[in-house]
Amino acid sequence: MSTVTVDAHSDDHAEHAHASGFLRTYVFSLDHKVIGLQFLFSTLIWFFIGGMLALGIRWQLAYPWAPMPILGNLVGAAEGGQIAPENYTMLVTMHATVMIFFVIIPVLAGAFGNFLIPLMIGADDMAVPTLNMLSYWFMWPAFLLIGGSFFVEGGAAQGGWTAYPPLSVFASQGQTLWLLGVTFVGISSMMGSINYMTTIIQMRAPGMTMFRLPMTIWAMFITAILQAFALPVLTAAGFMQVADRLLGTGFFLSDGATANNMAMASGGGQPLLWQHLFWFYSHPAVYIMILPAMGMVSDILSCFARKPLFGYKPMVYSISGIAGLGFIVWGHHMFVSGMNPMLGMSFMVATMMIALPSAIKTFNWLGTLWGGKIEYTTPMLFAISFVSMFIIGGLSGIFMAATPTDIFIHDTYFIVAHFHYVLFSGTAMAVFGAIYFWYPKMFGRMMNDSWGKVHFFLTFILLNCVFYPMHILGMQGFPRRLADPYQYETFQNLLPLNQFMSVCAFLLVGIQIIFVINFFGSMFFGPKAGRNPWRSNGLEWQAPSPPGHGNFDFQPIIYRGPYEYSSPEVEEDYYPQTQPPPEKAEESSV
Amino acid sequence: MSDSNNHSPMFDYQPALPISNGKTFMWLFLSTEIMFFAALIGTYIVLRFGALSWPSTHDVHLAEIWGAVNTFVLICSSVTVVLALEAAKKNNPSSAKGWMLLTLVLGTVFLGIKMFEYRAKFSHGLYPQSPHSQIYEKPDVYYAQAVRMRLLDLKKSLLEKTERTEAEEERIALIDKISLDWVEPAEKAIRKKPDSPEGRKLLFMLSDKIYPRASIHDHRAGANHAAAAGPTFTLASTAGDSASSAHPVGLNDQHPWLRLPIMIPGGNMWVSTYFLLTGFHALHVIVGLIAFAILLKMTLGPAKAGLIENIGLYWHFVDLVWIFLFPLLYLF
Amino acid sequence: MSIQDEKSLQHDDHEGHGSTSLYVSVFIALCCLTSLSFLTYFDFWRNTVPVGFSRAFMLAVSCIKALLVITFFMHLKWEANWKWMLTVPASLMAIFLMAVLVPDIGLRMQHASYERMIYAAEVPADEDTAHDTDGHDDKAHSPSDKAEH
Amino acid sequence: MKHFWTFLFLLVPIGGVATFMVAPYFNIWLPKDVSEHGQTIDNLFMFILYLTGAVFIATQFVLIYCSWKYNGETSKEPVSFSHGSHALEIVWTILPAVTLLFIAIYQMEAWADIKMRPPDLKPIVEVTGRQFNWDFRYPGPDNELYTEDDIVRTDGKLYLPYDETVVLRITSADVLHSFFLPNLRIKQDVVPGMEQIMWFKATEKGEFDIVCAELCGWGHYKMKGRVYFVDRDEFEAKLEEMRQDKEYHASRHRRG
Ligand code: HEA
Ligand code: HEA
Ligand code: CUA
Ligand SMILES: [Cu+2]
Repeated sequence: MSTVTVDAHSDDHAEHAHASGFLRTYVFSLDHKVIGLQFLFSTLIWFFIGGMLALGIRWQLAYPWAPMPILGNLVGAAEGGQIAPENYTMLVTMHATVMIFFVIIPVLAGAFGNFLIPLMIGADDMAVPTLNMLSYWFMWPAFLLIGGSFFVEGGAAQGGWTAYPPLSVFASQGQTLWLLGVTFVGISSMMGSINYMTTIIQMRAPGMTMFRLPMTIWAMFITAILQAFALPVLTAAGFMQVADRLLGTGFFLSDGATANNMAMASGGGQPLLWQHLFWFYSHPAVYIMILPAMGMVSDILSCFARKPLFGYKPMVYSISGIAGLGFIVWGHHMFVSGMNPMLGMSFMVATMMIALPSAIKTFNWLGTLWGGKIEYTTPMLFAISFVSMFIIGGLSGIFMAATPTDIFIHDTYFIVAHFHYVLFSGTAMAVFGAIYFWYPKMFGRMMNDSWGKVHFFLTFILLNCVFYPMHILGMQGFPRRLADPYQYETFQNLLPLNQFMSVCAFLLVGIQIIFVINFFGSMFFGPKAGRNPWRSNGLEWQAPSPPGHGNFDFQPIIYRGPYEYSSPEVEEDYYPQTQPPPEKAEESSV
Repeated sequence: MSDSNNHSPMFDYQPALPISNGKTFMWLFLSTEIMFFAALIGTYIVLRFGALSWPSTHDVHLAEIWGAVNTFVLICSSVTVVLALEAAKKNNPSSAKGWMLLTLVLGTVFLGIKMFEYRAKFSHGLYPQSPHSQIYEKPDVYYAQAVRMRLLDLKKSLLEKTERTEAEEERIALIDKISLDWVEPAEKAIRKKPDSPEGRKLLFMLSDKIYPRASIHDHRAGANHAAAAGPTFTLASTAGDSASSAHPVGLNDQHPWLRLPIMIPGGNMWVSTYFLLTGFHALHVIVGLIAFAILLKMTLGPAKAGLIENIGLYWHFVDLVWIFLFPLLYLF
Repeated sequence: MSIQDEKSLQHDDHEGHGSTSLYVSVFIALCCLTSLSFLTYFDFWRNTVPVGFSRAFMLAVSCIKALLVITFFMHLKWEANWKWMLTVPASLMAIFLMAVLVPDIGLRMQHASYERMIYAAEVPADEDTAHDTDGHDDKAHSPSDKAEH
Repeated sequence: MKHFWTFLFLLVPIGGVATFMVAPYFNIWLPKDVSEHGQTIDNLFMFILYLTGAVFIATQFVLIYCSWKYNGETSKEPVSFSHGSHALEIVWTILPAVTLLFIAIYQMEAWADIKMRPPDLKPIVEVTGRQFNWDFRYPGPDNELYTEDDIVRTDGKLYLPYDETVVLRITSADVLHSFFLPNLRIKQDVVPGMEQIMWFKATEKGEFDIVCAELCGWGHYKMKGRVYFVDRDEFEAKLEEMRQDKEYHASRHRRG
């Protein structure tokens, strides 16, 4: 490959080697590992903020209109700590925005994607490091815009994270900032995803064929494709909404639109247009938010079951299937939106079919556990719980995919239950697991396993207490995004259950302190990890912990797939990808 | 985006594609661009062909000729980029530079024409919505009112002058005449009996007098104009359209200084989509021009061929988008 | 393995695909196709050719032009099979997106509410039977509200 | 406690099923259904609930079995070194595929009935969502909407005859809302600029909530209404009463 890049600057290398300045090393670093960690820290901080916003929501649902202690001031409630109705919608909107655009997407693609891709394929860095760095720094305008929008007049966006016009077109200034912020996140993800694709296509170590890639990399690859094709549509739609708000165009306003009893002269468009364009991105986006987690879970499961991943190729095909089908199901969010019922029917069939690749993945995970020798480390516990929880979240998706039932459960807490099960109990738990798993590689030290288990135990119990009851709330028709649902006689009996859930939610956020202490404490006091503390096969574990500049201190050459645990060919129960087969062992020494 | 960003690799790799990273990157980027413009163009298509009414190019001062010229200019620039690449490959930096410069110039010409076209729109008050927009979608009381206010404004500023020329006196006379003959009867009729057919007809005639271009398109089946118009009323524009291609002339054309509000059914949606599509295309052109300017600073030998090729790919894509925008916006 | 790749790379780079004369002929073809758009200037064309056909024709011309640019200027003619991987899915998806927008947005006037219809700017008929109760269009236009101030 | 984690994961299916078992005793369940098509939806819901419930229990128990049987601390068996099984893959592709296709086809009829086969009736009322109220316009004696004798009510109370199919015309005056009748299993977003119809047949008398189920601004939470299902006679009488009620008499204008 070195012959391809004919014009590599000769001074480039020197610059890398003498990267001594603090700014160059830690802030505007071109090193994918540093960029990955920057993403990780930023997203953890936003995770905390998103959690606080969730507590605001839960407080209002448990004790409607009661002044909120302490938090009230933090989450921008009115005087006296009471949450005004418009602030409630703001909380909901910003909670979802922060969680999705600032936590889940950047932590998966940004943090783990950046950190792991070059390490796992045997590259020294990304294909275009400069753009990689920019992809992190383009998050900052978004952080500032959306963080700042809390302080503008009228507060942050209040149109729901789906920002449906016409409401969002008439909304206060915060909505413009929201749109711009999301656009910046989009630009950042774009740069990242094209970079990942190029890197994975072109920069794999010799011997690392596509079908020897770890599932994590496959998932990141497919995710990048999803992002690359879906995001531009959201960006275009976002610009159109900005134009509707600022320039008086009428893409999403119908003729004769009125707002706040004022007429709008612009019009001619159609509110449903936004929904189509938005979900064209945001449905693939939900898979962007789960595929990398699935990939990482596959790696962790196989490693601690000490057993090859069951059905590697079907797994790969099913991820690709999810990606392909993911583009033709977006209409399932719009079954009752006024969409043409014929379209609804075809989207329903496609949605049903998308459960199929997920089913294949689920069964293969179970097959991986079957007949293994399971080590219950913290990452493994999170990974198993991912499988268990994803099944719940996925199965509730079937109810909604069935169009007639969706008429009833659309926009109720059944939906809220569904996506928290896939997003929080699924992805976020997988992210916790991945942090415990790759922490030694990131920082060269182990996290405390016992405290990790305590953290897992409490999180697991509490999250089920918070989110499982939402199913039956939804069954009763309890609507989403309602500041005071107890206005309706029908829902008054649900208050005690909501209070229980809220208490659990508060505890859930509270006990995360265990994780925070473990995370930061282990950086300084954790036991030193060797290169391969988990006795794992992955290529990344053959590099030093933490890997230095250029990642590997040897030329990686790959002999097999990443899941050859307990192979009869070797003594140990693992068989690293770089270890030459026995007969060749003499020729090369690692 | 370009090879120059690449660092020197430390290891051997096994690339899947027989092309450089830069080119892979560019092609992937272009496929995302396809989706971006698909969203924009798709929006335009569905909004336009679902609209009840849509202005014809003449309604909105869109001249096909400029679109065609711009198409030609972009095609030329595509050729010059290709030739620059060939020259660079053959190690002929000065000729490559020449072609590149020509490309830059052509791109600038494109933008110049685009600017000229935009100016023409703006000078007729074709903006999206308020505050500058002069577009009204239908002639109603508010339209008449807006015409009256504009006339009053014009008159006031003319009267403020202490010394008026002959021409200015004539202008005042014209303003008075319009007010008396057209605006007032319409407003009176509609006030006397809100929404009476007579009043609405007078309003319609007022708008037709000012800007007789609100032509009817055949896809406007629901509106059923012709039938409703009957023998008592013929749109100047329909009359003009079928007989000859000569543009019907209204007050605004005869006296450009009037700049009276104009009635264009579907006009707001037209400006929205027109500026959206051409605006984003123009942005892409500008990015391309910046890239060319940067290239021009380098020695364009074979070492830079990869870079030129990648930027060329981008430029061809911009050209491609225009190839589709031209018929969609100008010829349909 | 990498040796082999390098070979193919070099092969790719040195293959002299396309010559100046080819590019010039493509250019001339493109110009000819562009000039077809002037057909709309002729009364004959406008009066005899149905709009639908005219549109299809113009779009077909564009597609041919696009194909010419893609195959020759963007060198796709000489590229390996990856060209399909990188271009076809995106194009298919783009078309699919547009197609799905048609029933809801393209045909939105089939469910048009009254507010929509009063925007049609109809020429008033002599007897207005359809809308004899639709009094107030006052929500229809706000710029005029502003003009008052 | 070598099997501590197995017991923890065992809590999932137990708790999961138990929640759905005890919920009815706390009166948390599908609300009372008073519509004809609602029964179809409820049946479908319960069908999917049982089906997914079975899948849920089965998969969880496989998971639990593995976590117990193949616990590294206790398991003496050697690891089975296997990369997968072709036959199994095919089985667990086809089985869910068939199940899913079955669900998909099974419900098409219901969807078509609810959304695609409008009865040939004139709208009995027009519902308009506006921030933050539901307005109702009855056609009055001449059975035509938008005529002088229309009855417009803005008090959020909707009267409808029960035991007959009624057609509603629904639209919005400003932003999106969603006309949600939990007890009738009816939900339809109302879109400005778009007129839609929906139809249903109530099977019981009584009064029920009308909920706005689409975020429509700060007052979204209080945008509620009531629907009253009464006899046909009572309905006529009520209409007459409303018509006499000058305060609520139709303004001549369409959008008040
Ligand atoms: C990570 C995110 C994620 C994932 C993976 C999914 C996965 C799925 N989702 Fe979900 N979804 C969301 C995030 C996600 N979703 C979000 C955020 C929303 C709400 C947005 C908003 O409105 O704010 C939403 C909303 C949503 C709706 C719209 C509801 C509404 O608003 O009315 C629908 C409707 O069809 C749906 C369906 C599905 C389906 C069928 C799957 C499938 O992919 C699930 C497949 C998995 C399984 C089925 C389980 C495993 C399989 C087996 C054990 C095999 C056997 C199973 C059978 C035979 C049934 N989702
Ligand atoms: C990834 C996505 C994600 C996550 C993780 C969460 C997490 C949570 N969500 Fe959220 N939620 C959404 C996505 C998410 N949510 C979306 C998309 C919506 C829909 C919005 C809409 O309708 O528009 C929604 C809506 C929503 C509602 C519905 C509101 C309504 O409709 O009225 C509720 C109500 O209970 C809720 C609650 C919670 C709770 C209690 C949590 C808890 O699980 C939160 C727990 C938080 C933590 C555990 C964080 C702890 C902090 C750390 C671990 C950081 C450590 C820090 C350092 C190391 C520095 N959410
Ligand atoms: Cu109306 Cu919510
Ligand atoms: Cu979805």
